[in-house]
Amino acid sequence: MDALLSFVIAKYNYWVVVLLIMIGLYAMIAKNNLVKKIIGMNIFQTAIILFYISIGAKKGATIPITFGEHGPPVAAADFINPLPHVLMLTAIVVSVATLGVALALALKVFRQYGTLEEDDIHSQIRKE
Amino acid sequence: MTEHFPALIVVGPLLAGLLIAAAGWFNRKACFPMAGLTLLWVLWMCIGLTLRVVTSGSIDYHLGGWAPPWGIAYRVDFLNGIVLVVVALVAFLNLLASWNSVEREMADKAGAFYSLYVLFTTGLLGMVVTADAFNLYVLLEIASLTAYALLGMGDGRSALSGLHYVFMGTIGASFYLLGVGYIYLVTGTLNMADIAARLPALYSNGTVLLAFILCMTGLFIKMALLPLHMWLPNAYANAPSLSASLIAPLTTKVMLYVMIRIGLNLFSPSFTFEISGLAPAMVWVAVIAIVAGSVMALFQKRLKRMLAYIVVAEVGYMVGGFWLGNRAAVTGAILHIVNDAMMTLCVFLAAALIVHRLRTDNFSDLKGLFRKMPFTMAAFVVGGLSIIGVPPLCGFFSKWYLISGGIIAGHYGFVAALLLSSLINAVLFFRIIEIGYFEPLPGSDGHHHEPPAKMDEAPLGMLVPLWAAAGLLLVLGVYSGDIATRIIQFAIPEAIL
Amino acid sequence: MKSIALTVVLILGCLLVYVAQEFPGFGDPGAPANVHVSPFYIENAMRDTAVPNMVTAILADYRGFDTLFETSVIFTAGLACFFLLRVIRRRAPESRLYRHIPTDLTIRIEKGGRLPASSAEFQRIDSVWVPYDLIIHMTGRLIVPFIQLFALYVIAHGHYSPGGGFQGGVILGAAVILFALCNNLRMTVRRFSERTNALLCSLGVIIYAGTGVMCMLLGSNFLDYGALAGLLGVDRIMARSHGIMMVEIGVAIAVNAVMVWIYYNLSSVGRQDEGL
Amino acid sequence: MFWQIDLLISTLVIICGIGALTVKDLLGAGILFGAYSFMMCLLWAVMGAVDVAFTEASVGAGVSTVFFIAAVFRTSRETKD
Repeated sequence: MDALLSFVIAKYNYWVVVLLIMIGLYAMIAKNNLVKKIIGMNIFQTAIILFYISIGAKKGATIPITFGEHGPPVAAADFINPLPHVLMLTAIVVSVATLGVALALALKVFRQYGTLEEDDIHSQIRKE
Repeated sequence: MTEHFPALIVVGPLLAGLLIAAAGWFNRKACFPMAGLTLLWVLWMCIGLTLRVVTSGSIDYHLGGWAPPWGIAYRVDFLNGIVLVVVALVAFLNLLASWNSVEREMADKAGAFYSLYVLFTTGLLGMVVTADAFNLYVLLEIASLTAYALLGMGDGRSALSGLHYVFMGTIGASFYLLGVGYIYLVTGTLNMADIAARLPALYSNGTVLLAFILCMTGLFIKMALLPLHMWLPNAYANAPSLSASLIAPLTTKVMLYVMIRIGLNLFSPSFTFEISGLAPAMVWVAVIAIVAGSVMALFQKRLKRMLAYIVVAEVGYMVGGFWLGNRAAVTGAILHIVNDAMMTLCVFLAAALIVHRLRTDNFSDLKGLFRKMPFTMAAFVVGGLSIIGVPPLCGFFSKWYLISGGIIAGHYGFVAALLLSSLINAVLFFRIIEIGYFEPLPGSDGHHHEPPAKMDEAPLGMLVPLWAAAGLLLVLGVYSGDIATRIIQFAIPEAIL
Repeated sequence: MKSIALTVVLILGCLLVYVAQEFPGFGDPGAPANVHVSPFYIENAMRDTAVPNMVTAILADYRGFDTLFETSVIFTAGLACFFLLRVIRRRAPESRLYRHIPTDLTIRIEKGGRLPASSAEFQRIDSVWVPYDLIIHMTGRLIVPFIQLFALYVIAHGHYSPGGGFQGGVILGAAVILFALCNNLRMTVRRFSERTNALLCSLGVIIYAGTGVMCMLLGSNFLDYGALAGLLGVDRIMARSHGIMMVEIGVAIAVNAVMVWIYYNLSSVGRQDEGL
Repeated sequence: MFWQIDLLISTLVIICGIGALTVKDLLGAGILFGAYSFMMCLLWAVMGAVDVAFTEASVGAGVSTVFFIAAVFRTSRETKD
């Protein structure tokens, strides 16, 4: 039993990532309302960002900011890996940009069809 | 200045896109010439780069002056040299044709349209040239965001199909990002050459296989391989016709180039074709994509939807050709990227001109089009024949390489699918030619005869690029022999025999 | 449809969980990611660029090209919202609401009729949102300058503390959006018009790319700030630090203008007369 | 002390995520989505990614929620699923 427990505890952050990916992907595919799909899309993207950050995490290391010129010599093991943080600044900005464009398109769909429910829109399209 | 070309190809159009967006607020007339000059300059740089690659081998460029594993590096070699030229050429030709329809449909947002147009080209050119896995994701996002905006701008259903394209595109890009994250987890680096050096020791690791599957799935969603193609027909059919004729030829082809780059250079050919064990399954998926794409194109009532399904079938050609794994098939796949981009441009541009003049593209309204728009229909026939694969035009030669690759690999299902799809293409195009040839039937009451429709052709500004594209199909057909021998032959690593 | 989605997601989840067993443990220093490339950054960031915050050093210098395209992604999003939503040809608004200030009466004027904007007694109010509220209005006016001051601090201290161009730019944009929330959108558009907004977007990214092109003109590769040493009259390391600063300012201008521009178009669905 | 906070905030993140997707009123979904972003920002701050946490706080919890509320305000609040 403790083998399983230690197994789960050793990588718990990755289970959170997998759970959030499943939630986000399910919402994007199965939700009927377009705004809910956009929320699912954003959850899916932040889950991948969490995955990258948990790659860079180091036990017993401090935040990736040194102490300036006169500080103690810099050792690689003392600081958290800064590279995933840089990559994820880009991913957050990309997720906001995609959110903005998706909401703009959702407003255009609402202006065109008067509703954001997927099934109502398809019934209107079939009537045309 | 020439040694800065790899960076200038991407930074030049980026700066131009920004200046065009700003110029849009002062005088709208200046936007089109600025965009035209930028793309012409980019085309000239791409040709210069490809010639330099052919003469003196591949070129490396370190961004920010840092060596590859630490900084971002750009690399132009045989594989992406030819794709660069095609992307720049298609973007330039399509831009020439876009002036009239932009002036009519979205005159007051012309600055934004041309800026998005040039930024889309920047994203694609950057994706083709980059040698850094994460930089490719960022450029993929620029190309996707501009594509969402350009495709979502039409009237009617385009907003909804644009939104579906946003969801599928984000899932695809995020899968690719997750795949790169897995690679980074086990190798610790992002530069493609560095990854390729460190991966062989880890092939037994399950994470590497899952990274490969995730990257490939993300790219299959972005290139609309059959089971994941739902978004493409609606997105391209309902879009403004000039946006569709820009995005249809380019997005799927650059995604295929990225698949080949990852399959050959990131993961070695031995991993892609033997260790991963996906190759046979992928060829059968491609066979289904070819057959189903072509058959679905038969049932379409609108011209642009039919062409969109033909694009889905063409993606099946190239995926099948690549995953067969022998030299002839991979050469065919790469040559087909070049040829299919030009063919799709020619056919979509002709459809754009038809929609520009008739404002509709239902088959029933295309009657008597040969008399009304002879030049457009002539170019459409040339594009159609090339897609079917008639010898002097370029479509035949790449299909020939694919079929010979299929025969060498002994995969007769793939060869049969290619032949069946060519047959169905023939049926599709001759049906339209037949509709276009006969005069509109006299009205239901049967006795009033309107005079044979006088010729009201699309404006000259749209016809010249269309005829240039049709002419290029012939030029590519004639030179496809030495394109394959002098350029593509060096692009494929020796491991593939 | 829901059951297909559920099965697909569960299959993917089991696949991810199954493969996660072979991951290096969460947070152990020996993982390949912490051993191969990042030690170079940790040890050399301070020595190469004199910037204590390693993330900013990598963001703007080692991988500065990524950030250039990240900024142009944000610019593209702003341009896309404008392109998709903006309605430039003025259709006559259906009806307008006016409030007569002395008697607190509200009158509705149908089809296109309008009162002079400068009339002292009548004040146009949004037909959509909450009426005039003193508390929100006053606190908004008090807070906005301090938010902007904090945003400038965040941009300037990107080298030493967490922060930098993106965070500062978003906070600047948030200050303008707060002002738009407290008052109505028309007042905000009058103060911070859409044209200057769009031009600031382009200007921000042009500053970034222009710095890179300047390094190219001075002989070294694109975005190699060391080449600016001659121009700025400092040694190569401080030139890199100043180069990062110039780039962060460009990013802040671009991100601030984009956030406000997207808010203008989203909250009023392109007509920019009655927002949230 | 380190991983208990992590586990607690992770469960809060998942609860806010599922809540944002299941609540019927879209305005509530927008607010819960803002809470989800803020919890994610806390999680990253605990894990040492301070720059990313700052960006997520200002971009994710701040501006994204404003865009959401503006979009929901311009469309309809009630949903069927």
